[in-house]
Formats: sequence, C-alpha cells, structure tokens
Amino acid sequence: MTARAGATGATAKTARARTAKAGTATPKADGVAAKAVAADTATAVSGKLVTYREAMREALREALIRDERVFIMGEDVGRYGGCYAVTLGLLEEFGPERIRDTPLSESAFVGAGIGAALAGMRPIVEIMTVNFSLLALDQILNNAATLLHMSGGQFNVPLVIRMATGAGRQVAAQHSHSLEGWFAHIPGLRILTPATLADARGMLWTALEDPDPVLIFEHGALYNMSGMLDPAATPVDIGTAAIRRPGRDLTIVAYGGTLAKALTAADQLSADGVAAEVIDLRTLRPLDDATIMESVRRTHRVVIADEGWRSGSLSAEVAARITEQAFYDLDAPIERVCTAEVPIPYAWHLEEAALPQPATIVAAARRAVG
Amino acid sequence: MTARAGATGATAKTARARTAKAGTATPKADGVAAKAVAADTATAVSGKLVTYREAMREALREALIRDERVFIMGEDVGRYGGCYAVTLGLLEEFGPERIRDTPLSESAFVGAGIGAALAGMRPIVEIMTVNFSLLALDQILNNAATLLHMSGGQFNVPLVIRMATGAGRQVAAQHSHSLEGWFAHIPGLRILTPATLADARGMLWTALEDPDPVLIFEHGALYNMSGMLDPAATPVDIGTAAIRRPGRDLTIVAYGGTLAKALTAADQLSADGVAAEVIDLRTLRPLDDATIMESVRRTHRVVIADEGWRSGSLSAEVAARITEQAFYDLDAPIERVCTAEVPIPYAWHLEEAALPQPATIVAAARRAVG
Amino acid sequence: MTGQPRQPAATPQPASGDAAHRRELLREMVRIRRFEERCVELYSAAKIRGFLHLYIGEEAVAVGVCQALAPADSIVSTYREHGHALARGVEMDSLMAEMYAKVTGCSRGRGGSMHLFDTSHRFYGGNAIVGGGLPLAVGLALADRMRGAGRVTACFFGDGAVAEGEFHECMNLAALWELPVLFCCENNLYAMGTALNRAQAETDLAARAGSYGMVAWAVDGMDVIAVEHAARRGAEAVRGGGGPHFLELRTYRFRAHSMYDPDRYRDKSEIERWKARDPIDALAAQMKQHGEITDDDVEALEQGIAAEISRAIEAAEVAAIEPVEDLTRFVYSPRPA
Amino acid sequence: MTGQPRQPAATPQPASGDAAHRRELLREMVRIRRFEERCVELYSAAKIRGFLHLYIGEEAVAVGVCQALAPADSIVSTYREHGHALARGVEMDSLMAEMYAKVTGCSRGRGGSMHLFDTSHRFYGGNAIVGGGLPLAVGLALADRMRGAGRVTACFFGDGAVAEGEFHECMNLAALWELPVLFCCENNLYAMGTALNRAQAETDLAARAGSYGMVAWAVDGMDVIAVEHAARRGAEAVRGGGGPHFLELRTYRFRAHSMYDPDRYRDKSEIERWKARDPIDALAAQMKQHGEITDDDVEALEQGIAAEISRAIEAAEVAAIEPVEDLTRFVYSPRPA
Ligand SMILES: Cc1ncc(C[n+]2csc(CCOP(=O)(O)OP(=O)(O)O)c2C)c(N)n1
Ligand SMILES: Cc1ncc(C[n+]2csc(CCOP(=O)(O)OP(=O)(O)O)c2C)c(N)n1
Ligand SMILES: [Mg+2]
Ligand SMILES: [Mg+2]
Repeated sequence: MTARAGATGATAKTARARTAKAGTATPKADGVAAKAVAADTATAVSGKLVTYREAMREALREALIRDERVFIMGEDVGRYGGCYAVTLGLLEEFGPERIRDTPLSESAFVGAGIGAALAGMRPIVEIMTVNFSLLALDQILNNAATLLHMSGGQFNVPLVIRMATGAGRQVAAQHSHSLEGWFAHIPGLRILTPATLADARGMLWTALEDPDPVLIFEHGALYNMSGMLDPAATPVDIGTAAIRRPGRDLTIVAYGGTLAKALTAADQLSADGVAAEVIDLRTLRPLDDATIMESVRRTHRVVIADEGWRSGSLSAEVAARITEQAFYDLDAPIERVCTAEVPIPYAWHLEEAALPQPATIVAAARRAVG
Repeated sequence: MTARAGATGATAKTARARTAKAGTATPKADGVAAKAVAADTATAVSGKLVTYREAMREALREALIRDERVFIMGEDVGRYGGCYAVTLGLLEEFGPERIRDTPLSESAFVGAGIGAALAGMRPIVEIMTVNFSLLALDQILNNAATLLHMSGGQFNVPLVIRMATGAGRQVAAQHSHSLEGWFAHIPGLRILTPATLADARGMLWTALEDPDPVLIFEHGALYNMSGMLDPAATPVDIGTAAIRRPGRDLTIVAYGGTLAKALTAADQLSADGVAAEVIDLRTLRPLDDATIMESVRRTHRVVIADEGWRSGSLSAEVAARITEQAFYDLDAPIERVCTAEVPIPYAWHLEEAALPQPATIVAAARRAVG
Repeated sequence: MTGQPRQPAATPQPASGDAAHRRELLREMVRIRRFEERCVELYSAAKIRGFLHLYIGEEAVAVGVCQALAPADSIVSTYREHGHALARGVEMDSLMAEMYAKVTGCSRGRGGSMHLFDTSHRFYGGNAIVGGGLPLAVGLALADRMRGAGRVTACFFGDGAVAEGEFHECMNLAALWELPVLFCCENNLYAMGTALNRAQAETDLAARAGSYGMVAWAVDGMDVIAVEHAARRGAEAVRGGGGPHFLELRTYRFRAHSMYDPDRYRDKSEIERWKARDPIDALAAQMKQHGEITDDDVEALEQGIAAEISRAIEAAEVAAIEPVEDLTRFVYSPRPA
Repeated sequence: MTGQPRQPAATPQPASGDAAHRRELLREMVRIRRFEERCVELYSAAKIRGFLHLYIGEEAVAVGVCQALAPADSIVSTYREHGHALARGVEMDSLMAEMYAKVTGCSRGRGGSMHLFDTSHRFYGGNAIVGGGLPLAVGLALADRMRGAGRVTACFFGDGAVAEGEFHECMNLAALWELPVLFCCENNLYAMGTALNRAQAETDLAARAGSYGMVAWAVDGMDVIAVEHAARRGAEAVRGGGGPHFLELRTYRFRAHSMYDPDRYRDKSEIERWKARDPIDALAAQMKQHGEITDDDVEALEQGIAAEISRAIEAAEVAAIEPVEDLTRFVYSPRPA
C-alpha cells in the first residue's frame, strides 16, 4: 500500500496537473459542455491520424513508461499481440514481466490482478471480451468492489480491467454480449465506456490514478475507427458525460457502441428539421445525472440508445432517473432503443434486426417529438 | 428429448389440469386479480400450519414422487439436509441417486444440470445462495438461456434452479446479495420469486412443466414465515403479478423479500388514510406489465420496493416501463426504495439502514401522494 | 456412491480391420479438409462471416474418435467443430447452409460456424466459451448413467481448456460419479497464441487427467488408425461402466487460430515439421504402399467430395433466410396450449 | 518464464527449539480456544451475530504456520479465521470489537467474524466465498515476485475449496510463474456436511497439489510442532525462490460448521476419536511429561488469557458504533483533491 503513495507519488501529481489542463476534458458545467465537444472536434482536425486501437495502445505505452508499477496481464496480450491487436508490440518493448500472457483462467488472473493491486502494483488486466468476464465476476464483485468497504477502509484496489464488448460482427450468441450495465450495478466500481479517440487515449491514465477499481469497456466495432488526435492529448476526466452534438428538440442518450449510431440518427433527424442533442455517457458508474437532466430540461424529450437487452439494461436506469429527477420537464414518454431480447443470432439480417440502428433511433425520436 | 414427451407425458397432462383448477392461481384479468388475493387469503385460514421452508420441501417431494425424471442436485442437499434445511429428509426418502450432494463446484454442477436437462431429465439444481451463483453464471447465460435459440429450436433446457437470495441476517457483504435482477435481464430464462406460502408450494411444479430454464429465488428471510396452507393447494401459474392488497391512492410494487415490508408499510399508511395497493411481482421475467399498468392507471402514483442496489436494479426496469406505458397516467415521479449502494455491512444498524424498510417505503409513499 | 464399481477396461475391438474401412477413414478426412478449404474461399468472398476456426491438420482426431461412437451416443463440441460435425454424420448441406446463415442450416442460421447443432445425430453443439461444453457432457452422461442407458458422451475440447477451472470441476465430478464420458482433449499445443508450456505447469495432459483417478492415454493424433484404436478402447471401457476415460490427442493445427489471426507466434519451421505428418498424406501413403488404394481411387474420392461440396454450396446459395419476423422465435419454447 | 529456476528447498531451521517457545505455542493455542469459547457464549447472548465459524480443534494449524511467517509476509484467510488472525498478532481487542460490530473493530464493524482485516499485520482478510482468497494470494505473491521482495504469502483454505475451479486455476498459475505462495490447505475432512471422499475423486490433497509440479506435503495438523516444522521448511523454500509450496494440514473441527449447523452428518464416535487428539491437550501432556510446564504454569497462562478476553469484551461492550451517516463511507476511496 505504501508503494502507491511513496516512490511514484510525483508521477501521480504530474498526471493530475495534466488532467486539469487537457483540452479534451469534459467539465460538468452546462455551458462548458458544448465547448468540450468543440475542443474534441478541434483536436480531431489538428492532430495525427490514428485508430481507436492505436490510441488505446498509446495510452497503455504511456502508462507503462510513466509508472513502473503498471503491468499488463491477460490472455494473449503478449506473443499474440492481443485478440484485438491493442497490445501489439508491447511485449517486445516492455518484456514478459510487464506484459504477461496468462493461461485461460479468467477468475485466477483477474483475482491475481486484485491481489497485485492490493500489494501496491497498478495492474491493467485485459479480459479478451465481456463474454468471458462472467468467469471472473465473482472476483470482481466480491473482492475488487468490496474489499475497501468490508475492511473498513483499509484495503483499496487500484486495478484497471479492460475488455471488449458488444455485437455487430456476426460472432453469434456467446460472443456478442453487452453486459456493462451489470457491472454498472456494482457499488465500488467505476465503469468507463470510451467512445471517441480522445477518450480511448485519455481515460486510461485517469483510471490508473484512481485508487479504486475501474473497468473499461471498449466496443469491438470501435477499434478500427480512425481520426485525427492531438499527440499531446492525454488524460481526460472520468465521471462526466459529454454533449457530443448540441440540439434543442430532443436528447439522445448513448454510449460506447451506440454513440456513432446516435450521431448518424441525429444527422438524419436534422435533415427533417429536428435538432437532436446527443449525450455520450462516457461513464456508466457513476452516471452524470447533472448533464443528462440539464439537457432534458431544455429538450423535454428523450431517446436512450443502449446495446444491452432492453429489460434490465442500463437504459432502464437512465430512464428511471430522468423520471425521478426531471419528471415535470418531460413532455413525452421516454423512448428506449435497445437490443431485442434474444441471444444474438449469427445471420447478418437477424443480428442487424436485433441491434439498435440509426433507423430505429430515428423512429423512436420521431415518436418522442411527434 | 423423447423421454420428456414420452413415458411421463401423462403426468404432465394431469399437472396442467390441476394448474387450471388451483384456487391459488392468479389470473391476468383485472377484476379477477383481486379475487386471487381473496383466494389466497381464504387458503390462509382454512389449511394446515406450515412454514415457507416446509411448503417448498413439500413441493420438492411432490415433484420427486410425480415425475421420475426429477432429481435434486447441489451442495449439501443430502446428508446435511440443505443449508436452509429445505431438503431435509429427502435423501432418506429418495436415496442418493435422486438427492445428489455435489462437490463445491458451482459451474460444473449447474452445467451438469443443463446437460441432464438436455438429455430429458428434469433436474432441480440448488445453488446454496445467489452469492455463489456468479460462479455458474456463464453456464446459465451462455448455455441454459441460449441453447434453444442458438440451435434453431432443437435443444430446450427443462431445468429448474433454486437459490436463496437477499440480506437481513448480518452475514455481511459477500453473503447478502440480491442479484435476481441480473438474471431477469437474460432472454431465455424465467425468473420466479415466491413470496407467499402458496407460491412456495405451487410454483415449483409449474416451473418443472416449463420446457425452458426457470430460476426460483427464495428470500432467506422467508423460510421461517409460517401460516395456514391448504394441503390441496398445488400448482399456481407463473408469469403474472398478484395484487396482494387492493388500494386506490398509490401502487406499491414489491417482490420476494420486500413484499412483507410493503404490506407493513401499507398498514401504516392506511392508519393515515392512505390506501396503498400492493403488487407482488411474483415473476421478474417476464414481467406482468398488464397488472402493473392497470393498477397505475387507477392510482396514478407508484413506489417500487426492491432489495437490489438502486442503480441498475429491477426497480429501474419497472419504473422505465411505467414511464413508457402509463406516462400520461402518472401524477408524480415514481419513487424507488432500494438498497443503498454499498456492500452490505455486518453491523446491524448499518445493515438495517442499507436495506429497504417499511419506514422508508412509507416515507416514499408520502412523497408520492404528497 | 453412484453404483457399480470401476471395472477394468473392456478388451478393445479390432479397429480398422480392412482396406475398405481405411478407405472410409481417408475419405472422411479428405472430406473435412476439402470442405474447410472451400470455407476459406467462401470466407474471402464474404459468403461466410463471423468467426471461422479451421480444423485443417487435426482431421484424424474427429474421424478416429467418431468411429468408436454409436448412433445413441452423444457428442459435445467446441467452436472448432466442422470436423466433429462432419465425422459424426451431420449432413454437409445443412452444415454449409448454416455457414451461409440460411434457414436450411443445421441451426437455422442462428449459430454459424461455432454453433452447429443436430438433434438427430445427438450433436449437442459447438460451444464457443472455452471449457463451456464440459459440464454439458458431464450432465448428459449423468442422465445416461441414471437411466442405465449404456451410452457414451464424447466431449471434445482443446489444450487451452485444461487451464480453466471448469475443466477441474468437471474432471472431478465425472471421476467421482464414474460417469460415462469419453474426454477427447485435442492438444494442438496452442491456445490461440499461447503455447502449452507457457500456459500450464503440467504439460503432460494425460497425466493431468490421470491425477483425477481416471484412465487417460496420450495418442498420436496425426494417426487416424491410432486414434480410432484408442477411442474404441476408451469408448468400450466407458460403455462397460468403467467410468470416464480421457484421451489426449496430440495434434496440430496447420492454419491460424481463426481467420483474424496473423499467426505471429509460431515458427514456420515448426509448422512445416507438423505438416510433414499430415494425417491424410500419412494414411494415403501407407495405403498406397500396401496397395490398398490407387491414384485413380484417390482421384475418384476427391471428385465425389468435390461434387458433394459443390452441391452443398449450390443449395446454400439458393436457400432462404429466416424471416426477420422470426427473430425472437425459439427464445422460449412454444407454450403448451 | 518468470525468472529464477526452481531451487531445492532451503534447509529447515530448527523449529520449536526450546521450552519457552513451546510454552508460547501452547499459550497461542489456548488463547484461540478460549476466545472462541467465549464467542459461543456471546453468540447465544446475541452480542455476536451473523455467521460464526469456529476453529476449535484446528488451532495447531494457525499457530504452527504463523511461526514461520515474518512481519513482512502476507496472509490470506477464510471465513473460519479467528485462529489465523489471533495467531498472526491481530489484537484481540480489535477482533472482539469487530464481532461486536463496533467502530473500534478491525474492520470498523463492517466485516464481522468472516471479514477480519488488518493492514498493519498484512492480514488480507477473511474471504467468505470458498476459494475466493486464492487468486488474491497469487496476486500478492506476483507483486512480491515482480519487486523481488523476498516475501511469502500464506494462503489458508479448506478441503472443500480444492474442488472449486478457482483452486485449479490458482495452483496452475502459481506453479507456472513460480510464485512465492505457501498454500495451507486445512483438511478437516468436511466441507459443511459433505465428507471429503464424497466430494473429491482424489482425496490425497497433497498429491492433488503435487500434480501441478509443486512441492507438497501432508502434515499432522493436530501436532503444532509438526506444523511449525513443515511451515518453516515450506516458507523458507518459498522465500528462497523455490516457487509455491503446499501444505495439507490434516485436522478436524470439533464443533459444527457454523452456529446454524445441527451437525447431523458426522458420527459422534468419529468426533470423539479426533477430540482424543486435541492439539492443546497433546502439547500440554507432552510438555508436562518433559517437565516443561506445571499445572500452575497452565493455570497462570489460562488466567492471563481470561483477563485478556475479559478486557476485550469490556472494551467492545462500551465501544461506539459507526454513525449511520457513514454507511456509504469507504465504498470509494476519498478522491484526491
Ligand atoms: C472462457 C474463454 N476465454 C477466452 C476465449 C477466447 N478464445 C477462443 S479460442 C481460444 C483458445 C482455446 O485454445 P484451445 O482450448 O487449445 O483450443 P484450440 O483453439 O487450440 O482448438 C481462446 C483463448 C473463449 N472463447 N472463452
Ligand atoms: C463458492 C461458495 N460455495 C458455497 C459456499 C457455502 N459454504 C461456506 S463454507 C462451506 C464449506 C467449505 O468447506 P472447506 O473448504 O472444507 O472449509 P471448512 O469450512 O471445512 O473450514 C460452504 C459450502 C461458499 N461460501 N462459497
Ligand atoms: Mg489448442
Ligand atoms: Mg473442510
């Protein structure tokens, strides 16, 4: 525990200073939120062309360089280069002690990450995909999320767990889950869903600075997304939502894999003269109620796009909170666009029909404003 | 597979006939719903004094007698008599082939239950408590719930899984979970939460008749609940909610462990002249929207009492649905009374403060009607 | 506690008795090989999508093991399952249609390459969670055991699965309850990019299984005759009430893990060494040497298979897809009236 | 792959060299016994609530193992942990206050009997999910190994945990990476009501551990001297870079599994047989025989312990409880400013 506060304390402080300066941070105050989007857009034209995968890799490299307590552990993160090639080249650069290939033992290596974090390391554990995270869920819930409270504040767990999530590539029922909503149910965790290059690049260091366990869900469809990214853009805040597109007629709440779809839907709606505001939740736990409610108070109509199965998805929590906190501001029932309640089928047309799509978001928006 | 339709087909038919006749069934039509409560109450005065535990045991015995494909498998279900003594005596009556003690291997024996169900048996798997179910969650989600659809309708899984759930006995963070809401997120499953003696007695056989996997969550605080139960009362329908107490001023939605608290709250409210209607969800998946909405359309105000942690709990789904389906009938924001977002502490006063209580339900109800 | 005491393994039946049988083995292996080779082309043409895991190089395992199984026996498989399905007798048409995501596919297009199912062949499907099929096999065997069905459940899984907790739990349960499972561990030395010796402290997987007190052998998985022999011996022992048996089938995949894998982690020379032991070439050479098959025979066999594959593709091409309205069909069984 | 080759175990240090040390061992065991006996009374008086799992009969294990540990070493425990905590040096006051759910408790009343934690003694807590502590121990050891800390992590768990998949995964990982863990398996022959031989195909748990290629011994867990000796040998080997070591400590719980357990599944005669091997009586008898302790010494020792327990109870009785307003404190760490 002491190691955390000791030797590398300076590193941590530097990082905090940087966080405060970073242009891509998304402050909570309303007026500024729009500026954050502008900043994001600005970054996107002046920087270097990178993919989401590369942005994530660069964040990992930076962490490994900045903090010697950081190491990466997971299945095929080393020799193979990561099942999504995120960690490609890191083994060669940092060696097998810090880039650790594990056996197929999700519970053991996630739990070992918790243990190493307890001992003051800063492990980044990669679970290939959320589909296999169930095998480690006991460790995450009953140890990572619980130890601090259960020990009366003695043992914190500065662990980062990354995993891919989501459907859309015809890999069928067992490989297409979107279960981040479950993790967002667990007190003691922070749940991040980077959906932009800046967040892919910037969330990791902030997560590593966090004294408590942070889970990062990377939607599989995002890895090949590319765009311009300021090479200087580093840490971003976590815990706030961002308005990715301002609008006055309705609020579309999205995150991770649904953000791009929501933005496409907003484009289509604007052609019809409907100005949709698009919120990227960014952090699923804690949810940034303030940003959501402020938007709803302006637009009075809400669509939530969530790739989870509808019943019991995160969208339900967002809807419930809006009804609790902005009930009298609502002019129409909240619409949810979620995944159909079906194991995701292999067939392309069935998978497409099962998932939220720009067209279904547009249709929901029309119902909401209609 | 053939065994299911074959040899014991007659048994199944008899059971269906009985279901239809059973007085404790809770039909969906509105007017009749109130009658169901009356029926339930009637049963409660004319029968035999039993505990919830005994009602459940009697249901298990009946199943073992009626259908030779039924067997029970789980940790300490045999020699020990079940960690809540539900299966006490069954080993002696039915022998070790049908009452199978398993090693501490949640994933293997739950998965083995799925396999045996695929082969045409009717396993009843007991997971001691929901706290250990995470170790079997992969099998439940990726196999039990998924095989039928993924196989294009070829392989159904007629499995029943029982487990205890809930907090309230000072057994601390790792033994106090209420995760039934997670299971209710999974397409392909049915989730039951018997909260009355009649349901403890009657839901099992209906679950066993179901061709698909059914999970039964028994709140640990209920096992010692006792009351009169008609010895003839057998199967009850699953899939409908029941109005346990009629009222016109607001609707309190509860299930499992919160039902008794909701009823107590309703008593207190009625002393103040507030007539609360109490709905027992009974089945968390599929949710009986019709019964809920019909009530909301009469009362216009809602409190949901759920022992899950608030964010992402089942209460969120219920609230979201009400906002979607009965938005214009609501006169006040929906109130949710849930467990505080904290690992359940050992200390009695902290645990009490963490959980929904009659007093907090009453307070929420006052806000709703106020 | 669950019945009969462990019996000595039954005397193995004479395996692969005659040339006709060997020709059949060869044909089965070639059939799997050619099927998958066409699948690669179809994947490039985007006719097949999602994950595609090839069995090329490992055909002797599926073909050899399936010889030992009776129609009433059950099979549990993995995501690398085309070989298991074909060797088991699942019709190629329904398999190809499944890869094409057509309603005529063995899983009506819902499963794809990783999730082939077929009740009529008691093929309990491909499982894409590593180790996830093991408990199903244990449960199928438990049911058979409780009913005295005299059936065997063959359960395929890879070396990687051996590291999963599920493996341990299932070995223990099967051994403890003496269940009729034939565990078939396809040890191809890699779990994706992770070599066995970088993943497991005990690399002798038969020894690992033996530590649960079950009979376990390591078998040359590149020799279909050896596989068949061992599988027959194992299956008969299991069927005779001898409890679970374990075969470690030492094999190698000639191709990358999946179509996404650039295969950076293996030496070309290692791959070449194993390719020199190609199970098809080996059997064909042996048969030719003994005059059991001619080049013309091989040619005829190839043509027959090519024709079967073409027919399967043609049928898949024109087959219908499941109507979108039926998306949520089969999430639950039809309710009894 | 992770560094130094496996070394032969270091020469064991002479254990329990003198009478004073043996008196200390006795005192520690009696201290645990009397503490728990009072806990039973306090449970009946509803001062202690929730689950309470007694270690009575197994004291030699905790006391013997903890002799081998240095202050910088770490401990991971289970829900049956009073013995581990006391033997490790966690103050009895803070332990009793925890059972009383007071803010002065070692977990501020949030943990209770099953979740004792103490940073200052590197006591990483009681874990109430069977097997759940094993990966933590592996991770603590991994951190130590990566930093060359020369520390040992002692990990306690029961025979029941050996059946869990987690056990398998952790044994493999620890052995593969040669991590400095001393696995201490408390084999008391039962997991709740399930006897070891009805739960596991391989009942020789040291052999099971050995199958992962780690050094494993079975030790008489009723003999504190034998336990200390084995633990020292194991801990030194681990500390010297010899990779994980495994002790199967053969013991027995004299009481029921928990306060809820009517203990229907064990023969009274079996319990009596084991009680005849009470580790406290055994050591005391031996010491008396060798004239290392007198009845007066024992009496004094008992009085000292009784006084310590009384003080702990008194302090717990009057201690404050956590204010309800602090319910959600410690769900997250205080944020950096
Ligand atoms: C529980 C789980 N973890 C990770 C994966 C991703 N994955 C798919 S196949 C595979 C390798 C499995 O290797 P092995 O068992 O040896 O089978 P092989 O592919 O060699 O036939 C991995 C890691 C998975 N499907 N399931
Ligand atoms: C994963 C899990 N399953 C079931 C339980 C319930 N349970 C608590 S202790 C116990 C028995 C454990 O036996 P063993 O590991 O031998 O330890 P002992 O109690 O004998 O010290 C069981 C089944 C649990 N806590 N965790
Ligand atoms: Mg392999
Ligand atoms: Mg035990």
